[in-house]
Amino acid sequence: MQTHTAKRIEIVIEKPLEGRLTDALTKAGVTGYTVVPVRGGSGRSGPWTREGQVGRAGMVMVICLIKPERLDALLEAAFAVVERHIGIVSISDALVLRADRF
Amino acid sequence: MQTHTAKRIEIVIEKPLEGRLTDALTKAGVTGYTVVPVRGGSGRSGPWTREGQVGRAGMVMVICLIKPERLDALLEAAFAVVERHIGIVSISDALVLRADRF
Amino acid sequence: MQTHTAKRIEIVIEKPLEGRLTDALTKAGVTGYTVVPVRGGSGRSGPWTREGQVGRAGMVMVICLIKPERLDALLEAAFAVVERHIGIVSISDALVLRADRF
Amino acid sequence: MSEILALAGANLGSPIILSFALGLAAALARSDLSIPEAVAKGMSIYLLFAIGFKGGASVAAHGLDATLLMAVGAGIILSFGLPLLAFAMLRIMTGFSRLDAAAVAAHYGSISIVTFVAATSVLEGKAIDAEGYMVAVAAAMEAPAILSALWLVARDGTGRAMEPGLMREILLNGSIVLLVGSFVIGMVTGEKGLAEISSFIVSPFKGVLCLFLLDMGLVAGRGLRQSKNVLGLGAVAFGILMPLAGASIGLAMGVIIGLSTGGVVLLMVLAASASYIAVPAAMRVALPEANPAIYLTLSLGVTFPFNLTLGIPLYVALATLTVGG
Amino acid sequence: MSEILALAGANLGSPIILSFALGLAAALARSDLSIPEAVAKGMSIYLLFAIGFKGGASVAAHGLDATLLMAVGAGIILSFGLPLLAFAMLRIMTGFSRLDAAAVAAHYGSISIVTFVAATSVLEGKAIDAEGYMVAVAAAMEAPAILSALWLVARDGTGRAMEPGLMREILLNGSIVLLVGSFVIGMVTGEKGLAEISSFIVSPFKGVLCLFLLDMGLVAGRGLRQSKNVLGLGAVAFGILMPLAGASIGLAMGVIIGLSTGGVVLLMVLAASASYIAVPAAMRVALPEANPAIYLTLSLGVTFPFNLTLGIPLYVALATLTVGG
Amino acid sequence: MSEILALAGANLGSPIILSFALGLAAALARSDLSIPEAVAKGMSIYLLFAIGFKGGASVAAHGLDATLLMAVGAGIILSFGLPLLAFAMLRIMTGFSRLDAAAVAAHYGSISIVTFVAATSVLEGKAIDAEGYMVAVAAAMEAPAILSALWLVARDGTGRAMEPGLMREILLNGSIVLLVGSFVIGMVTGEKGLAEISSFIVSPFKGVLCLFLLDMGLVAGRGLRQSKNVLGLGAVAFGILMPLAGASIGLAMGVIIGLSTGGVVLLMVLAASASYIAVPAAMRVALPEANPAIYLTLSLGVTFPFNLTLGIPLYVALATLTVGG
Ligand SMILES: Nc1ncnc2c1ncn2[C@@H]1O[C@H](COP(=O)(O)O)[C@@H](O)[C@H]1O
Ligand SMILES: Nc1ncnc2c1ncn2[C@@H]1O[C@H](COP(=O)(O)O)[C@@H](O)[C@H]1O
Ligand SMILES: Nc1ncnc2c1ncn2[C@@H]1O[C@H](COP(=O)(O)O)[C@@H](O)[C@H]1O
Ligand code: NA
Ligand code: NA
Ligand code: NA
Repeated sequence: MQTHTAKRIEIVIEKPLEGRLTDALTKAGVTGYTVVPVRGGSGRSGPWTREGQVGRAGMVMVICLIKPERLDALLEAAFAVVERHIGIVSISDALVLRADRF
Repeated sequence: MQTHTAKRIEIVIEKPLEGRLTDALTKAGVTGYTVVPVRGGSGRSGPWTREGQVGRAGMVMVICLIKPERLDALLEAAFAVVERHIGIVSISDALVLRADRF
Repeated sequence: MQTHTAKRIEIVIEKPLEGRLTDALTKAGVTGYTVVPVRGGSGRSGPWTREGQVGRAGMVMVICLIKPERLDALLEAAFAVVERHIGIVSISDALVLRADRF
Repeated sequence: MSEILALAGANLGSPIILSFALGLAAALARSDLSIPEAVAKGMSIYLLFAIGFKGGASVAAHGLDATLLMAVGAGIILSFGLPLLAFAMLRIMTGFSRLDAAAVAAHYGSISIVTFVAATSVLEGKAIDAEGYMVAVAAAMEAPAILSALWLVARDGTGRAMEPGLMREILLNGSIVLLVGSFVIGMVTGEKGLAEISSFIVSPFKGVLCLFLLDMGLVAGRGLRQSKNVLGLGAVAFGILMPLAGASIGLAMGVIIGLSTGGVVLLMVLAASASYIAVPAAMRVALPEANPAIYLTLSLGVTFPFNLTLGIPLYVALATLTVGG
Repeated sequence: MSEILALAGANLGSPIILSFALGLAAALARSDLSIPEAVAKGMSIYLLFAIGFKGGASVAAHGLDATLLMAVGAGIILSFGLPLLAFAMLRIMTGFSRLDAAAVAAHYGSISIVTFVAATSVLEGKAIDAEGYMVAVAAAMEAPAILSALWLVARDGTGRAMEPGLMREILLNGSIVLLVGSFVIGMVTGEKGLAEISSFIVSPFKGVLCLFLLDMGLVAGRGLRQSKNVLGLGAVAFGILMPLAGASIGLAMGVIIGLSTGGVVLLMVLAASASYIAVPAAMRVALPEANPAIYLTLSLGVTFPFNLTLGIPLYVALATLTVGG
Repeated sequence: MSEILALAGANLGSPIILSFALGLAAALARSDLSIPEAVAKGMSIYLLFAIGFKGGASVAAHGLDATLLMAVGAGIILSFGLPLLAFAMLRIMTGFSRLDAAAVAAHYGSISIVTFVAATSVLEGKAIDAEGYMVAVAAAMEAPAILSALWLVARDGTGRAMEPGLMREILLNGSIVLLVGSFVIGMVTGEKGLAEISSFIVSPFKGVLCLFLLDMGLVAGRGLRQSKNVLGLGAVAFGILMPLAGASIGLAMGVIIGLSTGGVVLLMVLAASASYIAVPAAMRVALPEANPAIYLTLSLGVTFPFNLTLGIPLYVALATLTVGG
C-alpha cells in the first residue's frame, strides 16, 4: 500500500492554551491535527490528575502529522506558544496513507 | 530487557465506524488494539470539538501494535473501512516487550 | 530548532495499577509522564469498552519521554509492575524540544 | 392571526426558549460556556426515559385507543414519504448534489425528539391533553426515512449495497430502544409506577429541559459559526418551508385518523421536525460522501430553532382551529 | 408459598426491576444504548450519599440501639466467614483453580450496595421499618472478605506477600468513605438536616435508582455477551445457591442479635449479595492472575439479577415468617 | 461574641459544611473517592443557572431598586481595588515575587461563586432577605481584578503586552455568561417562570450544593497534599486576614449604598472570597510564569474553607449588628 513519509508531533499543553496553539499551527500551514484528552501527568511543575485538580484547567495532547519539510515552521509556531508555559513537545518519524490528507 | 520489533498504527476515524474498523482489524489477524477518545481536531473536513459539536458523533483514535509482517494485511483492512470516510492513518516503528502479547 | 534524542514509552495498563506504575517510574528516575484515558480495546484477555464494562476498572495509557540512557531502568521498573497484569509496553524513537524538560 | 402572534409571543418568553436563545447567543459570541458531553447525554437519557414512561403510564390510565395502530401507521407512512417530498423540494430550491439532497431528506422524514418534548411541555402549559401513545409514534418514525433516502440514492446507482449490520443498528439505536422500553415500562407499571417516581421524572422535567436546550443552543450556535457559508438562501428557505409542508400533511393525517387536538399537534411536530442524532450517525456510515455540514446545519441550525420558537405555537393554533380545543 | 410468588410478581412489575430488564435486553440485543461512565458514577455517588445520609438521620431520630455493635460485629463475621463457605462450595461444584475460586469467594463475602439500596426501596414500599445503622453494617462488610480470600490463597503458597498499600486502599475506597461519611453527616445533622435536603435525596431517589439499574442491566448484559462460555452449569448453580446459603446464615444471625424484620431482611441481603466494584478492583491488584471474566460474570451476571428479582422478595417473605411483620 | 460562636457552631453543623469536611478528610486520608470531572462541571452549571435565575425572578418580583446601579458600581470598584490592597499585604507578609503576588492579588479581587451560593443558602436558612440583583454584582466582580493584576505587573516591566483575545475570553467566560444569562431569563420570565421550574432549581438546590462541596473538599484536600510546603506562615495568615479586610470594606460600602442586611452580607462575601476557576485560567494565559500552586492553594485551600466555615457566620453577625436584622 502506498505510504508517504511524515513527521508526527505530539504536544502536551495546558487546556487554556489549546485554542492559541491550534490557531498558531493553522497559521503555520498545518492542515490537520487531533486533540486527545489527558487524565493527568507529572513534570517539573509537579504531578496532577484531572479529577483531583485545583483550578480544573488540566492539559490536552495535540497530535499533528505533517510533511517533513513543514517541520521547522511548525516547531517555530508551536514553540512560540509553548515557550513560557508548562508542557512538552516531541517529534517522531511516521508514514501516512493518503497524501491528500496532510 | 528483551524487546521485539513492531509497527505502531494509529488510526483516527469517525465514532460510528469504530465497530466496523475493529471488526475488520480482528479479521485481518490483529490480536490487540487500544481505543483512545478524541476531544477534537481539524482536517480537510474542517475543525470540530467534542463539546461544541453538531450531531455529537465525534472521532476516536485506534492504536494497534503488530508484528511487522502483518502490516500489509492490516493496512488493507483498515483502508477498506477508512477509504470513504474522514480520518487519517499513520504508521511508525516501535519495539514491544513481551512478544506473546501481540 | 534545537532538539534532543529521546525514547517514547507507551504503557497500557489497568487503572487500579496506575498509581503503582507512576510511583515505580518516579523511583526509576523518570521526571515526567502523561496519562491518557482509554475508551476500550482488545488483547489476549478479550475485548472491553469503557461504557459497557463490568467492574468499571478500565485501562489507561501512560506516555513517558526519557533520555535514551534511562531506557533500561525505566523498562525494568515498568515491567515489574506490568508483569503479572494485562497490558502492553511499547518503545519508539523521538526528538524532544527543551532538554530541561525531561 | 393576532392570537397566533400572542401564542408565539408567550412561547418566546418561556424559560425553555430563552435558555436555548442564551446558548445560541453564547456560542455566537464565542463564549467558552459548554456543557460536558457526558452530562448532555445524561440529560437526553433522562428526557427520553421520562417522556416514554409518562406516555406509557398515560396509555395505562386511559386504555388503548383504537386509533393507536392507525397513528403508528400514519407515522410510518409520513417517515417513508416525507423524504421524497423533501428531496424534490431540495432539487428545485438548492444546488445540492443528489447525494447531499438524499441525506438531507432522510433527516426531515425522521424526527427530533427534543422538539417533540418541547411541544409536550407547551401542551401541558395550555392544559391540552394528547394521546400518550404519541411517543410510540415518535419511535416508529425515527428509522423509515433512512430507508427512503438510501432508496433515492440507490435508484441512480450513486449508492452502494447497504452496509451489513446497518439496519440492525438503526432499529436498535439507543434512543428508539429507550423510548420504546420506557413506554412499555410505563404501560406495565401504570399510574402506580408513575406515582413512585414522579418526583424524578415529572417535577424536575421542565428544568432539565431548560438546561438541555441551553446545550442545544450552544451546539447549534457553534455549528452555525463553523459552517456559515454552507447554506445558500434556497437551503435556508427549504429549512423553513419543509417543516411547514410536513406539519400540514401531519395535520391532515391526524384529522383523518381522528386524533385529539393535542395528538394532532404532536403528529404535526413529528412531521415538521428533523433528526439530528440518529440519522446523522446513520448517514456517516451509509452515505459518508454526503457533507455533514449541510444536513446538520439545516436540521439543527435552521429547522430546530424555527420549530421551537415559531413552529410549535403555529401548529398549536392551526390544530386548535381545525380540530377545536 | 403463593404469597411468596405474589410478592415476587409484584417485585418483578416494579419500575426498578423493569428498568434493569430493559438494560439487560438492550445489551443482549446489541443496541448501542449506553449511559456515559461519568453519569453512571455520578448516580452511584448520589445513591451512596443518600442511603448513608438517610441511615444516619434515622439513627439520630431513633437513638442508638444496643444492637448496633452486635449488628456490625455480625456483619464483619459474615464477611470474613462467607468466603470460606463460598470457596468450599466452588471447589466442589466447579472446576475453577484455587486462585479463581478464592477470587470469586472474596466477592461473595463482600456486598453489593445496589442490591442493598433496592431492598431498602422494597421495604419502604411495604412500609417495613429497618434499623438506620444497617448502612454502617454494609460498610463494615465491604473489606474483610478480601482478607479471607488472600488468606485462602496464601495458605497454599500460590499467593505472594500482600501488595504494599493495598490494605489502606481497600479500607479507604471511595464507596466505604462516602457511605460512612454521609452516615455520620446524617447522624450529626439529624432530622433537621434531612428536611433541608430531602427534596434532593429522598424524593427523586427511586427514579435515579431506575436509571442506575438501567445502566447495571446494560453492563451486566454486555458482560454476559462477552463471556458467554466462561461459566459452566456448576458455576451458575453456585451463583444462585450461594446467595441462598448466605441469606440463611444472615437470617439466623439477624434473629439471634434481635434485629427488626426490616433489619433481618437487610442483613440477609448483605450476606446474599456479591460485590462488583470494590472487590474486583482489589483483585486486579492482589490476585491479577485470577480471571476477571469469571468473578464479574458470576457476581454481576448471575447473582445480582437473581437477588434483584427473586431473592429480595424471598428474603422479605422468610424474614416476615420468622420474625413476624 | 457568644452569639457569633453559636452562629458559627450552627453553620459548622450544617450538611453543606459537613459535606465539604468529608471531602477534605477523604482527600487528606488519600481515599480514592472522586467525583467525575463532567459531573462536577454539570453541578456547577446547575448551581450557576439556578442562582442566576432565582436572582432575576426576585428582581422581577420586587422591582428594580434604585441601588442596583450603585451596587454593581461598588462591586466593580471593589474588584479593581482589592487587588491593590492584597498586593501590598502580600509584599509585606510573604516573600512572594512581584509576579506571584500580582497573580494572587487577582484572585482576591475576583470572587468565588460557590462561597456566594453557600452564603445565600445560610441567609435563606435564617430567613434574611437579600437583593436579587446581587448575582449581577457577583458577575460584575469576576473580571476587573484581572486587569488590576496585569497593571501591577506591567508597571515594573516584568509583564508583556496583553495577550490578544484575552480580554474577550475573560468577559465572555462561561460562568459570567451563564450567571448573567440566567439572571436575565429569570427577570424576563419572573415568578411565573420560576414556578414552572422551581422543582428543579429550588427544591433540590441545597442537596446539589452538598455534593458539589463534597467535590470542592476533595479538590481542596488533594491540592493541599500536593502543595504542602508551598505556603509559609505569612501566606496562610494572608489567606485569613485578606478576607477579613475585604469583608470590612464590603461592609462599609454596602452600608453606604444602603443595601439590606442580606445584601450587605453578600457584598461582604463577594469581597472576602477569592476566585478559583476563572482567574486561574486567565493567569495561565496572561502570567504563565506565576506559580499556580501558590494561588490555588491560597484561594482554595485556605480562604475558601475559612469563609465557608467561620467567615460567613461572622459576616452575617457583623452585618446584623451594623445594619440591624
Ligand atoms: N518527560 C515527559 N514525558 C511525558 N510527558 C511529560 C514529560 N514531561 C512533562 N510531561 C507532561 O507535561 C506536563 C507539564 O510538564 P512540566 O512543564 O514539566 O510541568 C506534565 O504534567 C506531563 O503531562
Ligand atoms: N494531518 C493530521 N494530523 C493529525 N490529525 C489529523 C490530520 N488530518 C486529519 N486529522 C484528524 O482526522 C480528522 C478528520 O480529518 P479529515 O478527513 O481530513 O477531515 C480530523 O478532525 C483530525 O482529528
Ligand atoms: N497489540 C496491541 N496493540 C495495541 N493495544 C494492545 C495490544 N495488545 C493489547 N493491547 C491493549 O492492552 C489491553 C490488555 O491487553 P491483554 O493483556 O493482551 O489482554 C487491551 O485491552 C488493549 O487496550
Ligand atoms: Na419529520
Ligand atoms: Na455477601
Ligand atoms: Na474577592
